[in-house]
Amino acid sequence: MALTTYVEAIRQGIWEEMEKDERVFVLGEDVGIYGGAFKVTAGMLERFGEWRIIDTPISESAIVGAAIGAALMGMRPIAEMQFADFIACAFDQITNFAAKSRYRWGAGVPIVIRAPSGGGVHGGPFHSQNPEMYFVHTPGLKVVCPSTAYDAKGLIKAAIRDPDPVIYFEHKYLYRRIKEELPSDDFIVPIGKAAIRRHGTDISVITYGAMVYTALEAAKELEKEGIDLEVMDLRSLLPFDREAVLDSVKKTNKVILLHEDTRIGGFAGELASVISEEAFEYLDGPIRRITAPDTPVPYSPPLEEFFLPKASDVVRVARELYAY
Amino acid sequence: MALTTYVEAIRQGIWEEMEKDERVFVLGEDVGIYGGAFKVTAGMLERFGEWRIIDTPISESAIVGAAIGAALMGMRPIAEMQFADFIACAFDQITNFAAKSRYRWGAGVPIVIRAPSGGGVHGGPFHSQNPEMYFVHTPGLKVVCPSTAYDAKGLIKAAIRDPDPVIYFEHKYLYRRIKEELPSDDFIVPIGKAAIRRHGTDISVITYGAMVYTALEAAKELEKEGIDLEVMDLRSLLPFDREAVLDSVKKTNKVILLHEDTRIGGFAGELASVISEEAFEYLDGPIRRITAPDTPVPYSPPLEEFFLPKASDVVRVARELYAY
Amino acid sequence: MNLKAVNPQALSGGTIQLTTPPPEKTLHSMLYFMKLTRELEFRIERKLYRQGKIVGGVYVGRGQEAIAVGACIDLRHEDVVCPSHRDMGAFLIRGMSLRTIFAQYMARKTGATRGKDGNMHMGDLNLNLVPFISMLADNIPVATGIALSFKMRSQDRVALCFFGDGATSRGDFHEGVNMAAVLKVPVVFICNNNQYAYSTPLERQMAVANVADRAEAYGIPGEIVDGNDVLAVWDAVARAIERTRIGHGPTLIECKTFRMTGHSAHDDAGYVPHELFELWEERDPIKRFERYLSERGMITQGGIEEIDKRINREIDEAIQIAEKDPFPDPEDTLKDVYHEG
Amino acid sequence: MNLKAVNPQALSGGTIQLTTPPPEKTLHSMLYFMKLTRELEFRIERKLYRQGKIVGGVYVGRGQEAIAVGACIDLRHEDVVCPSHRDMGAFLIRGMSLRTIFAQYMARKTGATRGKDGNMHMGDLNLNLVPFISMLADNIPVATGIALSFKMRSQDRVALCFFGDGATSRGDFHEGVNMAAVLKVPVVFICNNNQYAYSTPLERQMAVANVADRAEAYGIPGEIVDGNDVLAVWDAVARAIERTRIGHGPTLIECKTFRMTGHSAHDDAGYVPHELFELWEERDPIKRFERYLSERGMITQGGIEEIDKRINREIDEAIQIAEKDPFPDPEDTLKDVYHEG
Ligand SMILES: Cc1ncc(C[n+]2csc(CCOP(=O)(O)OP(=O)(O)O)c2C)c(N)n1
Ligand SMILES: Cc1ncc(C[n+]2csc(CCOP(=O)(O)OP(=O)(O)O)c2C)c(N)n1
Ligand SMILES: [Mg+2]
Ligand SMILES: [Mg+2]
Repeated sequence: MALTTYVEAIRQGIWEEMEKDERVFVLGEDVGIYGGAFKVTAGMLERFGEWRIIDTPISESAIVGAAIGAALMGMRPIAEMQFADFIACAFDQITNFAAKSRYRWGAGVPIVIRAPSGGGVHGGPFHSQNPEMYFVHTPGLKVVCPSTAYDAKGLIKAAIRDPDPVIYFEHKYLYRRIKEELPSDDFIVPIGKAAIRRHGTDISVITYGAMVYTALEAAKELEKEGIDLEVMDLRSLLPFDREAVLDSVKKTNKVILLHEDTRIGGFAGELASVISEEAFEYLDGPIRRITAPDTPVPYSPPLEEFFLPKASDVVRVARELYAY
Repeated sequence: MALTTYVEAIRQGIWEEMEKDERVFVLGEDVGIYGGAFKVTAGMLERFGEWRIIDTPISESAIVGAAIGAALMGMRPIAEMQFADFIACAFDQITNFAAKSRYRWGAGVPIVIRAPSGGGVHGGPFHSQNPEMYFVHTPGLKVVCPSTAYDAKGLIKAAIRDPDPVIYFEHKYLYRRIKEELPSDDFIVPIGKAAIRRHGTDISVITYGAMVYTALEAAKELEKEGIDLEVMDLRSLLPFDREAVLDSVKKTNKVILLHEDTRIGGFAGELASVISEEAFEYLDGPIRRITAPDTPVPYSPPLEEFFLPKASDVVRVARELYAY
Repeated sequence: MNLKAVNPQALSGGTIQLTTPPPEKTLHSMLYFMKLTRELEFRIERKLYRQGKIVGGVYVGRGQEAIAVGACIDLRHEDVVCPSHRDMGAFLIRGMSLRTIFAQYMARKTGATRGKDGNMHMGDLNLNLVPFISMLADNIPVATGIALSFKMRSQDRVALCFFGDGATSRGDFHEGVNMAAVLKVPVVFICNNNQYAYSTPLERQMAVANVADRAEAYGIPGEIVDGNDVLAVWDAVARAIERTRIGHGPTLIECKTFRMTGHSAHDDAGYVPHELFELWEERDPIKRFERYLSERGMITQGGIEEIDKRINREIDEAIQIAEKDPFPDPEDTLKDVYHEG
Repeated sequence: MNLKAVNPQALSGGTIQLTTPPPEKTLHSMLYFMKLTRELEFRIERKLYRQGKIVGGVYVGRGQEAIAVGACIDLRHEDVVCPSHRDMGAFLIRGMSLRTIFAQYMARKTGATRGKDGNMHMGDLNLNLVPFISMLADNIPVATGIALSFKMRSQDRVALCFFGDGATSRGDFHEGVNMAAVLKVPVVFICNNNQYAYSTPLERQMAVANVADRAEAYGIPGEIVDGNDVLAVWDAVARAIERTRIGHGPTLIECKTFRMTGHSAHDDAGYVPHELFELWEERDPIKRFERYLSERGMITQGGIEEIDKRINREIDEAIQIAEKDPFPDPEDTLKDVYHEG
């Protein structure tokens, strides 16, 4: 069977939901005739017409605002940010209107905001951001970060069907690098469930997005030395799979928290808090974070290389922790 | 000598810096003829004229953008958000333009953004927010949260003189409730330095903003039972006083992290991570968080009362931790 | 302060002559809702607030009642209204009950937001009433999206979106109106230009004389009406709705009016030249409309008094009930952040 | 696709007759900088990029060279320029060296951002050149603030701010231009209307025919010029600067032009009707200006060739140096997030 790339998996997921549910539509910049900057909506204009694949002006705030309005009227909009970085321009509508609507007056806002995020492509400070924490810190939103083609498809479908606003971070670096065979039936990946990508007994590495592969690479390396990593892919950050995290930590008693996002106020902090609160007695060593440093994402290859967490960082920290 | 309120302390700080430095000016909505929604700039229009106290249209993004432009030309702008909640409308300019400017091309952006924040005044979801973490998670910014009149004055002055963009969260609940005698000389409170508000030996409560008083109230209560809290007021969140936090934890070996902001992705997570990483061996119990729940700030008094962390919460958790 | 720009004499001057005025029943409804708005807000601002029974701030639309009433009175149920903070008439006409409104202002569980949100942030999907949030102009792109959903489903529905002059300075005004114009969706934008945004007079908000001038930038019609003339508002909105129903896209209607209060209950409006209040008092929309009706023999002094009595009775009853309504349970704080399946 | 709206024949048609054209020296400078822009971008897009030497995306302004050059050529040193992503001429005229620019595109330590940021995000306070960020239109409020700082200090300086047609849909365009108009600060807004924003044609961006129509909403003059005529641009900008220097506030100048490439180096512009490229090729700003100069005896074919030679030499040299320039040190990643005292 054919292999499906991560980016194609997103496209398939949207396509299938649009076929099944007339309420689903897409709006954003260059999503129509161009098929989206990353071709996620390629071919959809022809299939679904210009009122379901809507090219908008360059107005991120109005794209999200309009999605909210349509959602309140029973539609299921998917709003595309051309790059996740530009989600900053829609921050107010997302965090104040969409996130708080159900709480205020009982009216849910079932929108999906797709945001191509992440570094590794020499995009510089404005085409490489990982803005997930701004939304993870906003009650009322859901936040997902798929790392595999299967999850990319299953989570976009789950997000579209979800009754609440979901921010869907798709990692640009994975778009065409990750492929797998996908089942042909209609499947979803439930929001809020983690996946263990490698079972291990010595140290839990809890991560998400492109860093899953960094962790796996490190695990392979460490295997040779007899250090057995467990690699957990959170998949969803809000809500996140508390139980899976705690189970893993209780099993391995040592934990590395890994993300591509910057450190201060990153998701690792949240995890560290939860683990310390609820599994303190199980810990046999400090909770260690591996993250990007607290800088914008630099552009030049040697800088970006330095910026992004690497398998060698995981290897180094795992060794230290193993020896603790 | 006369007592100075928290709000008056801010006003004095701005006034003094404006007297001393012609580059300092204020822009925002209703800051001129009206003297600001909370009267922080009262009387300044008369003293400094309409080109140093500038009433702007309702354009938060342009207020910050204009402040950035003026700062690049050597000015020292103070931009007022009428309520901290509306800072969401300027999020892009703050996090993308101001925060990253020095990194990108070496041009610092010495602006201060004042943001009246916090609950307890029945303002509801859009007049009570604590948006500090959105900015703490943005490298290139500084974030301060004074809790006393002395700090309010000292930190606004430090912020104005700082070469980098500073988000200054002033807690509305404290405006007129907090008073103290202030020295008459020119003083600043350095950004990045915590203060111990109560020395204690049993448990460190690390907090900031209005919650400092909640912690102190709890400490008084617990004193009667022989539980001796140390109360640390961080004052600055970015950068925060890592050393002071670790010193306190190493002394007491038990820690409560307290904030008015919501839980997931709140500052307590960051602190928990740092403490676990760097003082793990000193911990005699789990790191406990006391925060608002993960909801918008509700409006009705019984709801808001439920939402805000209370001294009784601190008392309860401290007792548990003491007994651990 | 440019007095000329806000001189009400520069407006249409008295009530306009309509080719086909609305039926008498509608005229009576208009009077009722304008008076109901006035008395309701009077009770909130001058009675309950001063008695300490209102929770949070209070913003009223005294002197501006004709706008929401003229705009909403003839809407169909399936049309959608997105009001702002001086449009109480919109809530009333849509069917929000007095008890719900009082309960809302007193932060009770029976209020429109069950105590979750404050004052005019009231909405109800069953009433096709979408509440605004505090961030001014945020409701504009949302209204555009509401109208977009009508167009994409070929539904014969329109959206009405309200905001103030100050809100038009926000980026979301621009993005929302522009997108609506480009997509030609069925929405009518109604600006109450009450000459002030908090303490900021119009000329510090924009360098054009009329908010309607902004319409030029979007390729949509901009119309100026006397916002203190309920029939002028009614007429302009009716025409704009007609236009948009048949696919011609949005209109921006500017209703010239004046805020006959401070910005909120705690603001004495010391920055407003006193003569402006006097000037505009003469053009009070309710008194003018009463005159219009009585000159045409459509209402008597007795009829007016009867309406007042009815309104007072309805309000008294609603307050009585609302005052006994319970506050929400503290644990409600945790509810409804997400769908509870 | 509305061909009429973008038909270059509808523009001024040939070069305009100026009452006082710039001195010959300036004219030669204009030609030099337009040609330098063209060749520089050619090298980046068609040579270095294809050789894999450029890091990240590439956006060029082929066919649009007259705009930045006409607008910036006569600026004083103390004036400030805020360019956008198709204004290479602005960087060159301000004094950014070729070597710095090539180093920037090859992500070297000697680039304008020392490898921290990419492509045209170049700035230098010593050159009074403030770089834009990717978020379109964000530079507009910033330019307003720059101009505000001039006004509040009574400095005789102006700011020039550049952006595309698509950027005018963003809220920051509205907020920034409106604030500049209200405060009457010395800034000139220059829109390159190249008819497209990425794949989005103008009529999906706005429901007005001209970007200049947007000026009406702010009470400032809006002027349409033939953006492929460097003298027309020069003339309009000179007048706007004059106006703003004496306190009359901002102007919005729309330069009608066409993007003679895809959006970026990886876009083949398949969505652009081919005839449009042909139409606009005829109005190539460089060829037209060469014609203008030679018709007036101000330049010979030999003179043109000499300029080309000089440009090629300068560029070759700069590339040679830049290619040998070092990449930044990895540890530089951590520097300059904050002031390092
Ligand atoms: C984005 C934003 N900024 C500031 C405020 C604070 N604020 C509330 S009402 C108001 C004035 C609004 O003026 P206008 O739009 O003219 O409406 P009016 O009150 O005059 O009806 C301001 C500044 C806000 N609610 N939202
Ligand atoms: C806020 C924002 N949204 C989207 C983008 C992605 N983007 C980059 S350039 C571009 C098109 C810009 O069009 P225009 O303003 O007309 O400038 P042009 O490229 O035509 O010169 C888009 C959509 C961006 N950079 N910023
Ligand atoms: Mg107003
Ligand atoms: Mg363009």
